[in-house]
Amino acid sequence: MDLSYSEEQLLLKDSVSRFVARSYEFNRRRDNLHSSLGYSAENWALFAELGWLMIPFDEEDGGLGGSAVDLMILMEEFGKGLVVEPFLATTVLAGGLVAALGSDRQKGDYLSPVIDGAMQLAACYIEPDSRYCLSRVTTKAVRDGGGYVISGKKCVVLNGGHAENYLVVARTSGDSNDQSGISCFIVPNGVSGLSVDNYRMNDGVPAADLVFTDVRVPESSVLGAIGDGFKALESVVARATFAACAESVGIMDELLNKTVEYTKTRKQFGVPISSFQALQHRMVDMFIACEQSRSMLLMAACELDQGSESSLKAVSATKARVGQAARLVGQEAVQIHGGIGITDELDISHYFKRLTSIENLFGSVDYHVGRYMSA
Amino acid sequence: MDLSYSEEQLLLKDSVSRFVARSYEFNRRRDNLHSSLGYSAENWALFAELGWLMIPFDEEDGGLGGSAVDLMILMEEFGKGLVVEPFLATTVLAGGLVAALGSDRQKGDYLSPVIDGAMQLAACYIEPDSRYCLSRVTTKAVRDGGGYVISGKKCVVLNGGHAENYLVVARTSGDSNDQSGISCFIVPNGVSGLSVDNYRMNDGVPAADLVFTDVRVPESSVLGAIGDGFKALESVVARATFAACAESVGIMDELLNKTVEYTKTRKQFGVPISSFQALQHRMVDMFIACEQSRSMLLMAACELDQGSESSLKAVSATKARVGQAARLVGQEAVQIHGGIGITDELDISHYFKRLTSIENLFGSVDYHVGRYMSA
Amino acid sequence: MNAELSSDDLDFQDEVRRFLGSELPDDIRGRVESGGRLSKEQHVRWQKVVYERGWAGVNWPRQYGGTGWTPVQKHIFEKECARAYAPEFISFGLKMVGPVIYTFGTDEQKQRFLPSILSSDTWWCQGYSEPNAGSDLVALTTTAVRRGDHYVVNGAKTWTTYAHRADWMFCLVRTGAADVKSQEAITFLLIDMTSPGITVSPIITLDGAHEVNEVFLNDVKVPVDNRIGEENKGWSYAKFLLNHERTNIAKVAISRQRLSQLKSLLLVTPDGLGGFLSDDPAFSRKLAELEIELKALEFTELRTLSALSTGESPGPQSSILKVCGTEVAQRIDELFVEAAGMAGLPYRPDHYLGNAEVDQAGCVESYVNRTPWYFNNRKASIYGGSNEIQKNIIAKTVLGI
Amino acid sequence: MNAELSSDDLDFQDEVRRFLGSELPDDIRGRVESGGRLSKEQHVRWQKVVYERGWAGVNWPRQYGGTGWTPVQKHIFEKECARAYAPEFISFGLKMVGPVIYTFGTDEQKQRFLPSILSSDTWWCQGYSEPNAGSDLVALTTTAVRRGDHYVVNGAKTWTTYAHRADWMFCLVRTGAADVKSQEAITFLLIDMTSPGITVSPIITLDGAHEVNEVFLNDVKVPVDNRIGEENKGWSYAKFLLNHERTNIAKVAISRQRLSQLKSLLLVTPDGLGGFLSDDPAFSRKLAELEIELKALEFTELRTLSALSTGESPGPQSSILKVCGTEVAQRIDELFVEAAGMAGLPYRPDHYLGNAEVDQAGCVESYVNRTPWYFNNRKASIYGGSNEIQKNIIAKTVLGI
Repeated sequence: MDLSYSEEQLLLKDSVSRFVARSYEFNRRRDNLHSSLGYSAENWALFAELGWLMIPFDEEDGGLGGSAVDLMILMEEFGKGLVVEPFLATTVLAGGLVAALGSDRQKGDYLSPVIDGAMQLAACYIEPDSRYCLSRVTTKAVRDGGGYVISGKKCVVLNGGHAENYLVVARTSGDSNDQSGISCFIVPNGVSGLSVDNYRMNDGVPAADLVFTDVRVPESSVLGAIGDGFKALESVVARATFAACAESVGIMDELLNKTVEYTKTRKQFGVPISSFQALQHRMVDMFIACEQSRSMLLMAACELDQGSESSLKAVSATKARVGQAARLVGQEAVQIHGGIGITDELDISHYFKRLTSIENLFGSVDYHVGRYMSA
Repeated sequence: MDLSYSEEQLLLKDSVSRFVARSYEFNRRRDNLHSSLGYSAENWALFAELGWLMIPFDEEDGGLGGSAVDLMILMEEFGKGLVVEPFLATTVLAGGLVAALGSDRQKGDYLSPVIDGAMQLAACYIEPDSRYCLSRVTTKAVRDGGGYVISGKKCVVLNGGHAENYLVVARTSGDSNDQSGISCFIVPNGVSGLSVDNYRMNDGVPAADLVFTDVRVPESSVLGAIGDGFKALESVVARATFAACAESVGIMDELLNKTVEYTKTRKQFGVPISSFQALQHRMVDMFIACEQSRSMLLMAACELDQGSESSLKAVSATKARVGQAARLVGQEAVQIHGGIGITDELDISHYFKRLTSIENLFGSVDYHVGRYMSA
Repeated sequence: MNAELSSDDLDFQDEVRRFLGSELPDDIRGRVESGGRLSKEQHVRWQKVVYERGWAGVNWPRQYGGTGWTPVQKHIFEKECARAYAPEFISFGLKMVGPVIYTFGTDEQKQRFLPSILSSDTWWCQGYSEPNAGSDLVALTTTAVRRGDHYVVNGAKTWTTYAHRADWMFCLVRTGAADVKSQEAITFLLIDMTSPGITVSPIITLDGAHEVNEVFLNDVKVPVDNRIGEENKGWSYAKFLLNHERTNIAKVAISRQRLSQLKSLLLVTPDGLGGFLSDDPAFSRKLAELEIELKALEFTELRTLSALSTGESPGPQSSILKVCGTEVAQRIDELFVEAAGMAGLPYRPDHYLGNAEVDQAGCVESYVNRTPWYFNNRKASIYGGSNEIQKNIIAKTVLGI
Repeated sequence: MNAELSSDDLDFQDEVRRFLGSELPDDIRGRVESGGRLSKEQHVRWQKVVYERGWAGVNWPRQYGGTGWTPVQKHIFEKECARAYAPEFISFGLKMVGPVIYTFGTDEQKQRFLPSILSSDTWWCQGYSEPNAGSDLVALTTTAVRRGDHYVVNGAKTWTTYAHRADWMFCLVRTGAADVKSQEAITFLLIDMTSPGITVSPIITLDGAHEVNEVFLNDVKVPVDNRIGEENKGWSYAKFLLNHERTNIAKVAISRQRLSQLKSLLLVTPDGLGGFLSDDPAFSRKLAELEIELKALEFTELRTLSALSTGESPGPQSSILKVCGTEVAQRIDELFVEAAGMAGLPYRPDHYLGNAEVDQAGCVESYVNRTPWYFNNRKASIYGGSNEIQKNIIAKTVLGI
């Protein structure tokens, strides 16, 4: 048993942390986020150059064969900086699907450029009535001649606006909630019959709703075996969920630190508000929430890296606990800051909004407690 | 709309309050509780003399036709004094069943002496596997010649040791959970085939478990129509539940007051602990819990007195909210008192234990939220 | 003791319902129902409708054009307005400066200011908070120096809601020696927002809305006639105002309406399993517990109301209305966001801030404004005396600590 | 990073399991499982069994008869003991005064006291708290005045656990000027409980148990040889003791065992509808959330353990172990009481305090001791530095406030 980081992991942590310190000054982040792309292409190129985009992938696919712990380190530091580059969308989710299901040729076409930083992808698996259920797929892909015809709606597609290709989850057989009969297709952006409604999420990050109307794709766009995509989807989304938890933990640490510092300088009634015991105890509760979340994260990382049967259950337990912590830490950080905490001008509200997004992203506390119970 | 007490109600409140101040000095209460009877026969006679035992009953039954508000006032003041006389058991529960189901003759035999303070009763309706479900009755009463033969187990019978007669709920037809087929019998203490295991509850109040082995009772012992007792039972238990909530509210007020006073005199680090803001805010939370509970109580009282359809739902909502408050107020009172709060010597722990009993008595928070949802 | 309405009150309730049924414009009702933000024009239009009916001065005495309603009638009116998705009145004129003016103002001030507050022709804002005095109101440093028949005001106010929409500001200023940090040197002034030297600078909140502002006052001349009451006595008028309005601070009526709206919404919110969220036992239980808490709060409010109706003092329970009211409201916000699920992620400013219809390809449309609302309403436990300050006050005044 | 046990550790785990499987007496196991209280004889008997195996000094260095185990081995041992329903060791000798003696004591003191602590032939109690110094330990007023080769001790101690069972007491006394309320005038003495002038007066706790006492010291003569270290330096030894034991303060192993016991119990607890409480979705959800919290706590403990294993400092997360450990344990107590339902109402002192079997005509018997346990364990957040004090400390030392 050893819960410490390796030398390499400490170097990675340090490297990401230095990037954030150097390139994520708050106004610069804001400008990048408000650009039409929604992030900095320069940063993305740097990620590729530093090898961060290789981390989650196997060495035989051109990756670094990084562990869940490595992913956690990266995402936690990204969280601290509120990094907006679409690492979760392109690399973990969509890239994860290609890595899990793709043929060598498909990996060459779609994974290598992702690793090089040359291609953006987006995974389309959420539907208007699917809530958090991954097997609830009503978008249909019907065999037609040498290819498939896809029809249906996908919503809250992260990075959905600028992705060059979509990983589209569609039903090729079975009833709406069946786990079998779910297939995955690669669909290029701009294909005929596809309409894309771009918007920003509440945290400012771009996403899109997509409508597929008789979109024709060739046989070669099928990723993996027809009807057999569910397990891969589930496993990729679990890893993305874990990554999002790590991002949350980074955010919470930052909120706690900023709140503690603020109370030391902010004066009311002639004294720093850090001297009020009620606030002290509440900040201790925030600290506890942060540390218990981090412990869950380490637990899930160990389970994932061990490839254990119960890793899905571990991820659900983690998402549930982190979600509870996020609610507490986010709200308390805002409340203790007072008025300034709810302004757009200060970073606090942006951390709070991102935490809130992640609370619902990949499933709420209730949903994951339920999954934990049934797993 | 008028949520104030009438003149008469203010007089009643004052009268009970003066009784508690006069006769419920802590050590005197302890002696009475530790006596073999478990309460003071003298106090009970006084209750009768002051007419308090008449309050819940109709004027035609020899009562005062008191309202739910009157009952609330009485129980709340009883709560403040931790009164141990079996008012809830004999008067509200068992007396309530006789009043609801009894013939004139039965009322003459069993209700009049209760009102006079001359007879103690106990209601037997809880079974080992019934948890809080009133229709879960497996104790059987089988017709045999001119009477019935009763067999089964009843547990946590309040006042079960000293009652002269038991009101026994038994099944005369139907399956274990049917609401129909439930009947009520009057069974004298000491009858052949009845064994009584006396004990104290955690709050010190006497109760008993009863085993009925082929206990023969005559036809005349049937209370109300055979198979038709459920509605009366449900309604009587609802009123007792409401009464217990009122007792809890009285207890909580007392705990809050005692805790606030304690913090003003107890010094740590050279200052009264009331000066610690974290404790101040927690005592405010206790105050909020007390006031919100009182509001629920008034709401339920109004619904009961209005005879509204939704009064069972109102009582469940009240029991749920009061139960949450009781947990908070009881634990915080103990915690803020520190070591002294968990000694047998100080009254705080006795209030806490009684509150805890009431939390489970007549159904937990979970149970009543469930009933509220389904009602 | 009873919680029923008298037949007179029931008649009044019918009258209010009929009025709301026929007079509340659809676009305004729709905005409130959707959780989007209203334009100033919509606020004004609605208040004018109510004003025409003679009901704008809900809490005002008849002699100043108010309704003269009993506490129960006010309660009914507010309950019915919420039920009908009528917007709340902006409080700065009607609930705040209005009562100060008719209680402490001169006859000239009453005639000059009160009618246009009722008719909504004049909008007011509140100049209390300052950048370095948040919860600690008394620490204000904006100064007013007397120069003949004027004061010259210098300083800055912040968190000034609707300063950018307001015609006038009621304002606390320091008139005593600059270094005296006491309540004794504060004066209550009414300031024309078009006065030279006033700059309003927007503060955008986390939901993207422009609601609050900084207001800079640079050598602003304010006629002495615009002073309420005596110089240096302003704190007592401000305190009157803080203590004046005990009804409806818990916002029970609005919370009830929002909770019932949420319950309806759950019936059409897919649970991802082919059913609806209303079938989810865990969610239903949270909702039930919240509904019970709201019921408790309603009766805590009614207890206060009942006392006021019979001329009694409102009792210690009234001290918890603000804290509990905001906690319940914010809990409802949370459940909206939880219920929304993925539908709570998109931000649609055209719909939330503007008036645009949104056709979300995805998800249940009715959730579109709920997350920004949740964000915005975090203010409820911060503004107007934070919940921490409320608890300090309860500890002191009620528990006697 | 990995959370798996090494093969050596797995072997050790097997060894501990075999030992517990064969050596833990049934009556003792049964007492622990039922939640009843153990007699002194049972405690002593069990510790002697472990002592014979050489394992009583779990945390002690080998040179003093300890195990010399690694942090992971200690963790495994504690986990397996809890799993097997072995009783916890009484900590006053083994975990408290023992380490103080082998760290600061003279050779003579080590030889005199350590062996009988390990063998459980001598029982110790802790004389720290005083009637007027609860959380504020430094405010103690018990005095020791030097008279030749003796101190004469006067004062009173309270909350002294097992004083009535103890042979010796380690005690903080004031040796400086009576009016000096500082840490500089405190001395650490070992006092023979049979000394003339000592009176032990029981304090009965709310569950009816006799666990704590008041100890009055009236001109008690204590040889100077029984002083640990230097005069007036006692506070530093006491602080060492408070900071010494970082493992197992969260009591994760016991909480885990109790939670698993509760889960088993639910399978046979009637729900009143003909089924069992294990089918109840609301209860199951609370249980699941608690199980997750416990898992988090376990890893917070393991993080500390992992750091200690590699000789690093334990990290800020170790500061929360006590608070979170007691919160989880008390939450489990609550769920036991809730699960018990009506079966949680009867009090059976013969069974809880004594050894009697109870045949409850009603209800599930396994719940009989759970409510007294719940009551008793409210102490967990009060004793040994209340959770409020813990939070003050975390705020100061970790958050730097």
